[in-house]
Amino acid sequence: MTPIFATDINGLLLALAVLLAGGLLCLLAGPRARLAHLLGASTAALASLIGLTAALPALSVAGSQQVALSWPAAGLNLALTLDPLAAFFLLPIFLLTFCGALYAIDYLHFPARSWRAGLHWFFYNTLGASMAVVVLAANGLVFMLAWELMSLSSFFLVTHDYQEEKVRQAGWLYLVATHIGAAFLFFVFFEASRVAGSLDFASFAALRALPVDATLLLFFAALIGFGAKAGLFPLHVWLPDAHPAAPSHVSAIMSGVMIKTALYGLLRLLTWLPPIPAWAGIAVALLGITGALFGIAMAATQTDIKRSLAYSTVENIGLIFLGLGLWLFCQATGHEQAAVLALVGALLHIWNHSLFKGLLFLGAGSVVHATGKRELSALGGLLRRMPLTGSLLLFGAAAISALPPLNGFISEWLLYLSLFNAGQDAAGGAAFFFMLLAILLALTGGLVVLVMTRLLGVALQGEPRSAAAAEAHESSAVLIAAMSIPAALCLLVGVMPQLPLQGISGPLLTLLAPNHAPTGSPLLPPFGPAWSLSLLTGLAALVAIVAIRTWRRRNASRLATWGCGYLKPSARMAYTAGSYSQFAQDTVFCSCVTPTGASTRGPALFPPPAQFGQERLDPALTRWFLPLFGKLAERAYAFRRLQAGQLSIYVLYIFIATILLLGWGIMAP
Amino acid sequence: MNTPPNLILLFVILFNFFILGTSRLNTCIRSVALQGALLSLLPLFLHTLTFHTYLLAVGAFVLKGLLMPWLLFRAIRQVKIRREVEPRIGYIPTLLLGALTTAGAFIFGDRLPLLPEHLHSLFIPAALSTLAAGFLMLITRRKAIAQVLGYLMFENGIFIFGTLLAETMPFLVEMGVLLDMLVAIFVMGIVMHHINREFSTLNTEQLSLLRE
Amino acid sequence: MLLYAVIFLPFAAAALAAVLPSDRLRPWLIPITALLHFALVLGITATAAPAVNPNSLLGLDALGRFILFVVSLLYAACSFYALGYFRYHADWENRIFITALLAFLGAMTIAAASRHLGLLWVAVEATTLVSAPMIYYNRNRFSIEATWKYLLLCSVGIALAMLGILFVAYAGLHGGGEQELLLDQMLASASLYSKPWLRAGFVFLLVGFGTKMGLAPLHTWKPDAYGEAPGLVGGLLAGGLTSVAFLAILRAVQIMIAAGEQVLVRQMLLALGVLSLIFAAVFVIRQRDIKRMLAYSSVEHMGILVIGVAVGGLATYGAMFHVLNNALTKGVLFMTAGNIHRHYGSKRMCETQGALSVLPYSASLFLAGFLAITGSPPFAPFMSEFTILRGMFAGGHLVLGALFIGLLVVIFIGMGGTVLPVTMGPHLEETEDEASDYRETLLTIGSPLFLLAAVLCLGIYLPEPLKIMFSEAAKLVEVTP
Amino acid sequence: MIIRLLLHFLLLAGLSPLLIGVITRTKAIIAGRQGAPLWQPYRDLRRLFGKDMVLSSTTTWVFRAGPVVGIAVPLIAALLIPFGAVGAPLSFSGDLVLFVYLFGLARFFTVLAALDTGSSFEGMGAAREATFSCLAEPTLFVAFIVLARISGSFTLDTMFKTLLANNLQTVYGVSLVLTAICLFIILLAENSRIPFDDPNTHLELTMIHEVMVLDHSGPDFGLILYGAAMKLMVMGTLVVNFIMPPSTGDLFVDAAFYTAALLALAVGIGLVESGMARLRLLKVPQLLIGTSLLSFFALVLLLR
Repeated sequence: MTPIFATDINGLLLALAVLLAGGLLCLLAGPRARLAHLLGASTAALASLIGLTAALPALSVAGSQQVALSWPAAGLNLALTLDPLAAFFLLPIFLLTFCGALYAIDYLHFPARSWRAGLHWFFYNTLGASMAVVVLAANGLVFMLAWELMSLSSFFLVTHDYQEEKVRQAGWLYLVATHIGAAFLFFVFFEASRVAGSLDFASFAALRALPVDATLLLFFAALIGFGAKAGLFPLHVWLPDAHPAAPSHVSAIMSGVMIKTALYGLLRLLTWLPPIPAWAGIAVALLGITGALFGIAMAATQTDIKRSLAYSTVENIGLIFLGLGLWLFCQATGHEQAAVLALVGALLHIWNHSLFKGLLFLGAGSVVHATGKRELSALGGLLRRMPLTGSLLLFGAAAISALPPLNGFISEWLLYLSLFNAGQDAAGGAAFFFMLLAILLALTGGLVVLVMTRLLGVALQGEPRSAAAAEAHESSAVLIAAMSIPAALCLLVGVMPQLPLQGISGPLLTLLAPNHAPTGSPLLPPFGPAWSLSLLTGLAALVAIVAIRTWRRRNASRLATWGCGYLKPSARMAYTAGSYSQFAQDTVFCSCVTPTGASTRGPALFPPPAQFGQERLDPALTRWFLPLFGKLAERAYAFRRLQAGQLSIYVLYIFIATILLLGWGIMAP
Repeated sequence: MNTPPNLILLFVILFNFFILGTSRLNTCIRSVALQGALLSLLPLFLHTLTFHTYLLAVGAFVLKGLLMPWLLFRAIRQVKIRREVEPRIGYIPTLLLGALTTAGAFIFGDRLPLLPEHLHSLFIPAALSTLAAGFLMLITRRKAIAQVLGYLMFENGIFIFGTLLAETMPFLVEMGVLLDMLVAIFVMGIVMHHINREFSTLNTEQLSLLRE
Repeated sequence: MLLYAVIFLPFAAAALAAVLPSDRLRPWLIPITALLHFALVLGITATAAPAVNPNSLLGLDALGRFILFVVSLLYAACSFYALGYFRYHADWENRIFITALLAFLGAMTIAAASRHLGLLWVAVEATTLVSAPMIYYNRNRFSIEATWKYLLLCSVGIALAMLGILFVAYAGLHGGGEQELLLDQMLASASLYSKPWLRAGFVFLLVGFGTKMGLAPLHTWKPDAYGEAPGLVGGLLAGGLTSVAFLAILRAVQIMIAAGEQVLVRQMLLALGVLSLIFAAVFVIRQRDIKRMLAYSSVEHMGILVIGVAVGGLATYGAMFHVLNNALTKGVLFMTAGNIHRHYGSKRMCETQGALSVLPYSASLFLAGFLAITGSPPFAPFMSEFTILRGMFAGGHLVLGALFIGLLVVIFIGMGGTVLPVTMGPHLEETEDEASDYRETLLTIGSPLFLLAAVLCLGIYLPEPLKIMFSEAAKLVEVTP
Repeated sequence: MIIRLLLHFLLLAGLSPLLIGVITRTKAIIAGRQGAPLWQPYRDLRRLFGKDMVLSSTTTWVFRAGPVVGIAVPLIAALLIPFGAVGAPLSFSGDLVLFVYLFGLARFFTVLAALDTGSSFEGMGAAREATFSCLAEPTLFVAFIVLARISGSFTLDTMFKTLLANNLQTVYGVSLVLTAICLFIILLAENSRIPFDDPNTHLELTMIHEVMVLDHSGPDFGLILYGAAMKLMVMGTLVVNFIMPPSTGDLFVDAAFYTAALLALAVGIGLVESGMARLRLLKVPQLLIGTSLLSFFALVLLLR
């Protein structure tokens, strides 16, 4: 925290050390839950503060700092590198780790004597440290080591309440998905090392000599591997289950930053690979926009507030991949300006999403904490009962809906701008492609507003729909504080976009350097004074109007909502989440994302009490992956006959093996 | 071609077929014992008559020709079972397979270069075909005892080959082998006893509780 | 001199156990012997390797020292568990079991120290025979069936190995003239051997010792034997005996390499190794029996070992490292699985769910062991498998590497699908008749805990002496194309 | 600069209620009635601002913020577009996105304000509003893209200056006409005019916008009406700009031209409204999708 560590990787080492030491201490604290709780929270918070102060300066410092500890066990060095790109990802990691730790102080409650607290904080600190190491890793071993640790620790955090069946299933799904992804990553790094001759990232510059097919092999293997972690459609299937299952501060971290480490990996790989063919860029962009539309459509039909937010994460990841794909395509086709705009947009959206999604998950967590319910149909009227939390949630929703003057708008604005730019100087089909993307992006934007108003309107407004919601209490000051940090940053980025854009210029150059000569800041888009001026006028107008109204404020009489003559409108008459999205389902969405319902109303003289149930399963999971894996397992099962328990058959195996090998041995030259 | 060893080996091969073909358990045991006894003569014809050779021959004779059958008969007496080998596949197919493997043994034997003194001898084919016959017994017979017999023929085959090298190989090895076989048969006998106690049969097809 | 003591000690203890009247005192022989043995082994490995006398039947080269160290370490760690085990089975007659257990150690020691193929063969066969009664310890129809299969299959295999030795000897007779089966002499003159005989001999040796080691498709006895044996025995078989069998195969490989037959050796080992991985992957999916699952995992790791040797270079070193990791981790898994089995009186997944809530220590150790054996950091198997993979890709085996990674993931998923419900699943209220009288004691937890700690430390920090041991062992079987 | 700013504000604030008046008057005349005087809307506003207000006990600050944002947004948005030849006071490259998302902001708050009452009527209206604008927004974007493509710039100011006038003869003519039509339809949809909605009726379950403001009263309601009028004017300006003559140089002459054109547009809207009946609710999405296809067609014509 002192300037000694500023601008220096030692600060990060210190932060890592504090994190790991804190984790071990929590474990040593054993069943003394209170002690472990405080230890864990304090160490995590302290470490992330140190990390922030150490990473912030590195954002703008060109070049990289190395540190390498020799590691005989591996035969490789435990080498870390800090460069602007790494710093770019370190900032949100440490920020959210800090907020999460702060938040958990009041959010988590442990029985006085249990190991749970120690374990939770051990894995929490490990997660923080491993995320940082993933970003800092300087060779394949360190990267994969940290990557696996990250997956495992997050798995154990997700399964914090492992007694619940759903939580276990969610955790298992997550573990499987992340391991399949990791397999592809292992392949990528080993294949790269085979070409480059060593696992050191420094030597991966040799990859630039790769022929195009080998490049594509690496690129798409990495896309699958990292996409599975990032939640890229259709590999997102673990995400909507894992986030509701996890404790909210964990969901905030996983959704806010952990999945972003996958994006880091992809970007880092792109700095080594030779330019990617244009069509690959198109593929990525299309995947991205498809994922965005799919995610937001699914989010509109969910009734679990955290599940809905998880799908909105899928949407945002889709937008980021759209930006990346656009960047690759424009780079390959020579639209310099558009390429830069797309990349900047994607990078900024990475930051933005970690801010407002962290805020939203923390806010949702407070709602769950106050009411004990995640179902929208059991919430309502919370804005009156917990005004601060509610307002922060509303703030985050506005930010994620890309409404000016908040941060979400800036990044989407950049994406639009790059699309328009490309569409402007492209011709014919290509231009048409960009326009199409712009239109789909607009559609997504509209749907986001729909989803967010739905979430807030049903969860926070109107009358409480359950007793639990009715006696909800405002969350404690700690929770509010933890939430207001990202909120403040959302506003800052939105009102003064120059700041983050300058911050991004460092990593931007790192990413662009391989492919064209480093031009200076003109790469950055033109945010004239006009921007801030228009906002200022807007704000002035608002102030003026409010002033007028306060001046003309009469004693407003408070009565019940006018309900068409009903004297006591009850919450059961209120518009539900299902009906809110019903209209969109019927008119806008394709049938594959609409929930599947089952009603037991039969025509009868004396109709029995009828029920109606809906389930909102992920089509990618239920239609593609589960059948696929089921079939594979069936195939594997067919081989069980080989082990039928008959001794003589086993002897026969030995006999056959001997004969075959003998034949081979004799025939072999 | 018609040196004593070759004649013995010829008999041995014929015994293989006989064992594969017969249905009586006792006959099987006796013929396996006889086979072993025949084999125990081989060293005497093959090598210079040293103490080592004698010891090997006598040891083999006692173990293969006397001890083993005694053990097996005792096992049969303990477990009162039908004196019949119940083959998994019929006798004719078994014999055909036996013929096939014997042919294969001859062909394979030709591909291996022999020392001049061993040329035109039946050692390699005989050893391999006995081995294969043992395998066939193990694969096709149901009764545990029959499988033990298969294992014995197996060992006989190895012994045939071993005698070629009786001088090369140190004393220790054959003795080790023989003693070891002895122990193996002992243990197998004990296990068979327990099997019979648990399953009240020696039909190993019953022993398929452990399966996927 | 120390060597003879090391060999003599277990047999003496076995004899003592055989005559000792008291069932109470007898178990104490195990940890005492094991610790003495381990101390002696440490004494041997600590001192610089004396030049092995080429004419002596016994002697320890780098490979032997390494395997001996692994076996002795595992045995020492498990011995305390054995104490707890017999305390639990206080009323059972344990004379035969303990005698066999001690003789088992002796046989493995001889096998590791033998410089003579015949002696090696005898020792390995002896391990088969003495381990039979240990597998049959539970005395029910399942265990007898398992014992029968184990005994017969391994005897067949070992007999084939004998034939292989004879073939190799004949090859020597054909090429190098009169000579004994002493390893050093054979290595010296292997280049003169007649190739067809040598190859045929190698095939028989591979099949024979491969059966013992449990390479697919010769592994068929493994799930039954490991599944029915007590957890302790399972650990010793999967960790110790397989390593010894691996050593036996490596001896054959040494000879083949000396004869300049690397290519064939490498191909055959690769074939068997990949086949083992595939079998393990296929059979581990939806495996409902935790011990059988561990058995297939053992098949998998045998496959990894031979693949590592076959690939050569860095991978061989990784394979040596992996021998140790596999042995230790298997010890953890089998012992904790034994605890779970004993508590629930079942090893079916459906009946043993939610162990974390009743056996917190065993279950979490089991879980950690699962993560370790499937190559998750920061445990040592991750390191060794990573090293093997590095060697693989450095050797340009692109497809093989991809296949390897893919199969490892399948196996992870397969095992996880069983292990996670068993540990984290919903805890079923066990009925009265279920054997829930078992409580975790320091003895039954300490051994696996120690082993896991060792695995963890090795993953983070590898002591220099061990590293040297691995690399020297690897040098002996280095397949240089 | 400052003059331009003031001019914009004045035109917007002063003119927007008049448009409503003109529309209603036109409809009345077509219907054969004499109708309310043109300045009736001004009176209504004054009356509303003078009133007390009734707040639902369910509501929170969001309920009151809705109208404020609802009127602030058109004010800001108006600064980004030229009023005829009167240039936009604020403009920067890419402000078209800001323009669209500003209305998103307004929608966000009006919808939340509606939901804040917890009444199912408002809820229903909010759902429809949100859904329809999802369909309307892309059309707006396509229209803007077409104009940007033609004018080669991303600032609304240059995009909307004197377009149809000089391009009608060129190859762009067809696309421009199509775009103008699309914008007109969007204008009707966004301002909930017939055939999408009927601003005169209340409490009909088929309504979109009006039903959302049921619980607003007094000054709040006045703000809403005023904001709606401004929104109408802003959107109308987009359409009007297609037919505006090039600048005469004199700011006020241009303003006069613009005013005239705007009033003409209002009359046009009135004619359309009295000419056709409101669509069934389920037909509305089809019409909107049809519009976006139309605009898309314009784009295709442009790019071919």
